[in-house]
Amino acid sequence: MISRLLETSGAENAPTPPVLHAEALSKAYGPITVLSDVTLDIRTGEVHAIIGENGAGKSTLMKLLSGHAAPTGGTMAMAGERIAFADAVQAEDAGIVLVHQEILLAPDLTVAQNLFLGRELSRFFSVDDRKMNRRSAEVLERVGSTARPLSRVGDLPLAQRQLVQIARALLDDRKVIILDEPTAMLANDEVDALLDIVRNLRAQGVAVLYISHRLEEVETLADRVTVLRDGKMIGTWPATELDQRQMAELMVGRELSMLYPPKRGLSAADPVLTVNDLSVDHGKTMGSFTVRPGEVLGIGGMIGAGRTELIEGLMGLRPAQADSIILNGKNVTQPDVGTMMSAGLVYLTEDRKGKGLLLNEGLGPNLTLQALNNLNPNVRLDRRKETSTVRRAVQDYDIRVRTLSVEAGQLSGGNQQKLLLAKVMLADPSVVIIDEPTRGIDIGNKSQIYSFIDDLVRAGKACVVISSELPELVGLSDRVLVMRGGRFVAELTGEDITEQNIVYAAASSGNDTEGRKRA
Amino acid sequence: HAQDKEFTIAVSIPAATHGWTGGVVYHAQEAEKQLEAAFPNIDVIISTASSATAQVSSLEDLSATNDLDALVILPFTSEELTGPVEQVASNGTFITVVDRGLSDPSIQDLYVAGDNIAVGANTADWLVDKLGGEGEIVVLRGIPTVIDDERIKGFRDVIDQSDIKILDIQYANWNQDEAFTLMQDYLGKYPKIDAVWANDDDMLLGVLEAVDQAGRTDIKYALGGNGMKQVIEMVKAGDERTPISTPYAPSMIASAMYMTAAQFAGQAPMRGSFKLDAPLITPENADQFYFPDSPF
Amino acid sequence: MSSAEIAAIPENEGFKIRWGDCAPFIALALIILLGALINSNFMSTNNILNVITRSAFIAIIGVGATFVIATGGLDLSIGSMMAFVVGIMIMAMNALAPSLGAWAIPVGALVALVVGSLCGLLNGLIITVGRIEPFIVTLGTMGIFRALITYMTDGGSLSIDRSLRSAYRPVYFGDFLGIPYPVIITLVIASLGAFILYRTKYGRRVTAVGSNSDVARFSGVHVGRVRTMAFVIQGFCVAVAAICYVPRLGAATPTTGQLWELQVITAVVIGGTLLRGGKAHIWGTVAGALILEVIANVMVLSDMVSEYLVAAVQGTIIIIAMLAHRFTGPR
Amino acid sequence: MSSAEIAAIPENEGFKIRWGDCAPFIALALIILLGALINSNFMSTNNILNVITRSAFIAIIGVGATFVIATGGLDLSIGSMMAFVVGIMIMAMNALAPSLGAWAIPVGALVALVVGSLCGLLNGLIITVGRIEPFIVTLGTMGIFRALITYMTDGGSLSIDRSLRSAYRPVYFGDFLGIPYPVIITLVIASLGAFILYRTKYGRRVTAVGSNSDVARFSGVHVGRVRTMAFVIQGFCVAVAAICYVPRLGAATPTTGQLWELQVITAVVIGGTLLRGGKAHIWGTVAGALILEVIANVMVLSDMVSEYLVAAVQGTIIIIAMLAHRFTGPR
Ligand SMILES: Nc1ncnc2c1ncn2[C@@H]1O[C@H](COP(=O)(O)OP(=O)(O)OP(=O)(O)O)[C@@H](O)[C@H]1O
Ligand SMILES: Nc1ncnc2c1ncn2[C@@H]1O[C@H](COP(=O)(O)OP(=O)(O)OP(=O)(O)O)[C@@H](O)[C@H]1O
Ligand SMILES: [Mg+2]
Ligand SMILES: [Mg+2]
Repeated sequence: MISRLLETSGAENAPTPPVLHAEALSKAYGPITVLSDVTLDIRTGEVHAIIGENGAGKSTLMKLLSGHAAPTGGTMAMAGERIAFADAVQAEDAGIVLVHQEILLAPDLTVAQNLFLGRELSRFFSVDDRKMNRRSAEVLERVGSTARPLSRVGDLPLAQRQLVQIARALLDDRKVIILDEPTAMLANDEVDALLDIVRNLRAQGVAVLYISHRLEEVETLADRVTVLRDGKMIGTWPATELDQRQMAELMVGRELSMLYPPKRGLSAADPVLTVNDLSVDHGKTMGSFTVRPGEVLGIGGMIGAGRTELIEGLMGLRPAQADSIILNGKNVTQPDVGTMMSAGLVYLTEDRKGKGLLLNEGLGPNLTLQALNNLNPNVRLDRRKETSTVRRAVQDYDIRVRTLSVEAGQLSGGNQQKLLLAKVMLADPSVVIIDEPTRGIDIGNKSQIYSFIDDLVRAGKACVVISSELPELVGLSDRVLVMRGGRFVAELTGEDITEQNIVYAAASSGNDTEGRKRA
Repeated sequence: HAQDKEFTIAVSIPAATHGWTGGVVYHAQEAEKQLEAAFPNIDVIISTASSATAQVSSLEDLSATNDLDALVILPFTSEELTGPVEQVASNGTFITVVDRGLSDPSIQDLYVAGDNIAVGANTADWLVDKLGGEGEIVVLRGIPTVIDDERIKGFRDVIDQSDIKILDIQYANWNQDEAFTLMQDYLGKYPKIDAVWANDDDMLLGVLEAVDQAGRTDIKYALGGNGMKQVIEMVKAGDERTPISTPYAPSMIASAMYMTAAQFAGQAPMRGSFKLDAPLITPENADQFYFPDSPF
Repeated sequence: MSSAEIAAIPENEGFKIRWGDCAPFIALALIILLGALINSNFMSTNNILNVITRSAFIAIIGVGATFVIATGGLDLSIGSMMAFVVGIMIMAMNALAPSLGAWAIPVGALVALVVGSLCGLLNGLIITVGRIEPFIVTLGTMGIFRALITYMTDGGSLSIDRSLRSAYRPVYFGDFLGIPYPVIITLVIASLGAFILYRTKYGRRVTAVGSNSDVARFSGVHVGRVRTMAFVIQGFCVAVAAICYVPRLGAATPTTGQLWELQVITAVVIGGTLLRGGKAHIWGTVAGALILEVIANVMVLSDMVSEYLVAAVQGTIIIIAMLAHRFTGPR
Repeated sequence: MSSAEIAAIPENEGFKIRWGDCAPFIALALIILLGALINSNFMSTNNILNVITRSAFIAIIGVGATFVIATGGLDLSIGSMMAFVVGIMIMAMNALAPSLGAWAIPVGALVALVVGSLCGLLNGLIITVGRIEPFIVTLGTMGIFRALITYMTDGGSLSIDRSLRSAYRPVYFGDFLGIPYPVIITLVIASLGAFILYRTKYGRRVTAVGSNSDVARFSGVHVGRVRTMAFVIQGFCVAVAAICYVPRLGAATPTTGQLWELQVITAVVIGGTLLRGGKAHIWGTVAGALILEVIANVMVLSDMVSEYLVAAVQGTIIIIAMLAHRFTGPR
């Protein structure tokens, strides 16, 4: 099957001249080559998807094309003329803009200030804030963001920051817009809005390079698809020739098994965690729920529904107060992160860069930070154990590294996510709360993470999954709670767990009494 | 002057940042206690300042908020304080200047002068005499200020007349530690040193420690200045290496305060200049310069 | 989220921010209240004018320091630089006085502005081109400037020509409609600083660089240039302070401006600017300078604490002011 | 990925990293070379021993400062704190001497260690509980400690009892197998510091807090506790330095330890620790302390510069050393 596809690769004829052409591009960091010999055509008015496993080199390729990094080999040409960008600014001047996979905004500035950073509008000697705010509001509305021009970016939820980044790319007219996993942090509504924008851009003759691990998006949106594997180019196909399964198999180079493990059914065991009237941030978010061993509890809701907030409160990471939280028999009213963790509850944050990983540290210190006490009974660090732990984690979680001495910040996005998962699991918890478990994870590794969760739960532990990806929520959960406006509004079990039911509960404007319903 | 009238005397002095200024603060506070006890109608306000700028500020504060009858001031520097003191004097305040003169002497009513040039010169005279007009010496300076500058000038002018060679001269900021360190380095650098002059007794203590530790016997004299308690004890005990010191008594502030208060206590008005000499303190006269209770 | 909800948020948010910005002014008001309670003379026009005039130096230098700190830098050399600029200016004026008469003053002031800006440029270039921690570089130049002024004064002092004294005096002691000139100069410098910081492209980039220099770089901001420029502004402000300083004390000594760097940085931080960069409050800095000066004034006026303990009380008041700041401010 | 492949993943390409860590030592070597060229006396055993022994204070306090700075803090109060601890220790020893004799020394030292740690705790608690910038808090406590020692010495000096001097002297001037005690103490403290920083759980948390306090918090680290503890370690180190300091001159004065904070921070930064936190080099700090002391020594030994300009040359050398550092180090 794969071999048949490979034969057809590159067989199509070029209808329009390429706006951007890359010839045999390579990139090496020191002795390590992460991208070699990639040749690519990008044409006006097309959506060109780039897919590949975590660490395949997609982001690296995009950085080369947009001047954020310099290639160590190969050439680029725009409209037939050879070019080389000294920095991202030159690329932007040439009409190529990259929306990073990671959030790159100045947290202390406002949304409008970020949007216009480096190209502020001015009247006489003074910046024209009124005009910039107005144009910001327009472009924010266009990308479907509810953020306001005057909000401080550091105060925005991640999804809104992602939309601001996208808005920044759309502010001026561009020839090539590169979107690196733009939808990883977005929920369905925003994704739909974004896809419309991309289609619009295509209609205007803009070339869009689009990276996503959500293959259904690629299938519905892309005109052509390029597949990377291990830093090498596998080929480019018209999107019509590939279905999702074929894409996945081209990416991983082998046949894929079932994505979701079979469900376990409702657990009848006594709850391991019971939360009674937890109130976070002085009542902004409130909820009561129970978690039983042997179940996966999904929490659904639109972005900004307050799921993250509630759980951060439960962990003692935000000001919170509860009637009672009973965890493994231990009763807490004022949660505190140390207590919760030692009682067997861990939380994997959605903000892996800001709150999850020490980007300048190596794998070992990152991996063991949370479980230091478990791994080292004495004050002294057991470094040998740490090394073996790292090796085991790299193997168990399939973290793709070429040397064990890399810093966490140098890992590809998906591999960072896997490292983070390995880190929280190291504490040997009895209840794991995972916020957006597969954000930025490729399709091959997704099933691995799902089966991992399944193993965990079958071993008698419990797992709470917060996810904005509905298929994931449906495919994984034994029970789903839906949140809206900081309150639980519905509980779904068994056959009732469907995408429609979740969306309905999350979006319908039910009355308040239902909103406070005990889940 | 009427006995029932209230008088305010402001005293502006440097903050206690090292030994000598510490002594000044001590003596000023003692004098304040005694004056206020002796003359209930006199109110003494002491204000310390850590820099010339701060001293100008405190002058402004004192004269803006009090009706000052007299000001006793030990100026940080001459030039910088002249204008501000003149300002105070223009309100009819009686001005007593201590230690350093102002650039314009007509401003002051009373001047109790220390003589920093004499401190340096007298020490140098003694040294030239003892060394027989020749030899090699090292010098430690204080913080770059007028006091330091004058002492060094007085010293140098005399030494330059003789065949004594100043091997080295560096700042040690009137600080014991820095003097210790600097002296260690001098000792390492010069295999033979006949005498060392630290222009302040605080520094001398650090110097002596360094010399003792190195076990150097070539150093015939190690001298300081200011008349610090510990050093006067050494002089009294007839120490061979430190047989003299020079007084630069911080108690001059107290004398100035008493003389100023006398204006208002109905005694004879005192005006003019009182120059405190800098005679050598020798084992014979050391007792007059010894104040066991002073911190300095 | 319904549009009604969204509309409801901005007011609340804005209010919070404004409240936080007010903190240094509230602290200032509290300390003034304290002063008025301790000594009735405190509120006399004369005293108030003195204190405000005096705080001009720290406030003016603080405006520059706000720029440097907002870019994530730090300048420890300001006190020594100020002494050095004062020295150069006095030397220039004295040299020019015979030929130019009173015109030596404006020319000397111009020299000071140029020299100050160049000193700042030096700091900025070593830091950005050499890519060394600002702390180390400015500690080094602090030593250098201090040594130069010691050398220029021969360890003693360097005073301005008597013939220029009376013509120059009003720059510190004079007033316009009752407002002392240094206060007017402070207001002008602070307004200019606020305009540059909040209303120009350059100002935007200053906070962007301090907030996240990578982001700024990717956005086409010349990070090095922005940083260097902030140091030049700092140098310029130091020179302006020097121009106001000379008529007051009339001389430069090796101790001129000593430890001002600590006072200036304290004023900036009390004013609400973050030491890590990315956030700047020019008017907060001015309030911070006033707070420091008022505390010192209250110390002089109150006769309650032993001379030895003045520094302790000052330190305590500053910490308490910051605590108050924290509890009135947001977060 | 097969397990065979994983086993084949190289452990590190650490050559580069080790090279960067070497930078302060290379700078030290260069400056020593310079010293040897300038003056033949420089390499005499006596001079070398003097210099190394003197650097003990900055090195010992620097070990503590490395912890504080690694957590992203800063302590400006160390110089004053040291003077305060010295004062308390001398008072304690003098009070105990009549009853305990020479035993007053160890007991007094113990008092010093407790007082030093408590001073650090005070700093740490104000910073973490009050959530105020360390810069401001420690500037405040700097004033407080300095005022207290001035008060304790009455502005003069506070000397240790004559009866204790000779028994205590060897702690600074004595040696063991030719190695002066302060050097041995420095080595012990630095080794202990390195052990805690690199080999214990607490050390891990220190760097984690400094490199991203949110990540540390989300990983269950008690950020406040870690920060406070770093200040306590700093206080403890200050006390150790105080214990070595007293036998040298036998007295505390209001100038004891003045401006040491700048020297200590410089030593730490020259040693390769980042001021913004997250990276710490204990042995680099020790090298940094040596560099500072050697530069000062070379200045005195060389006859080339005017006494006025010593500070300028020192500043320049430090900047050049950092530049060298930058060009030998990575990135
Ligand atoms: N600065 C760097 N230094 C060393 N290696 C790097 C650096 N940046 C990226 N890499 C390596 O390059 C490889 C490709 O990374 P890249 O981010 O391009 O992957 P990706 O395809 O975008 O993956 P993902 O889907 O997880 O985002 C990874 O193995 C990564 O560790
Ligand atoms: N556009 C917005 N502007 C300002 N605040 C917002 C916005 N959207 C959400 N919030 C705030 O964020 C909080 C909830 O964010 P949170 O990240 O917890 O939601 P979530 O349901 O976990 O969404 P996500 O899927 O992003 O994790 C809410 O309290 C809301 O006030
Ligand atoms: Mg990527
Ligand atoms: Mg969330």
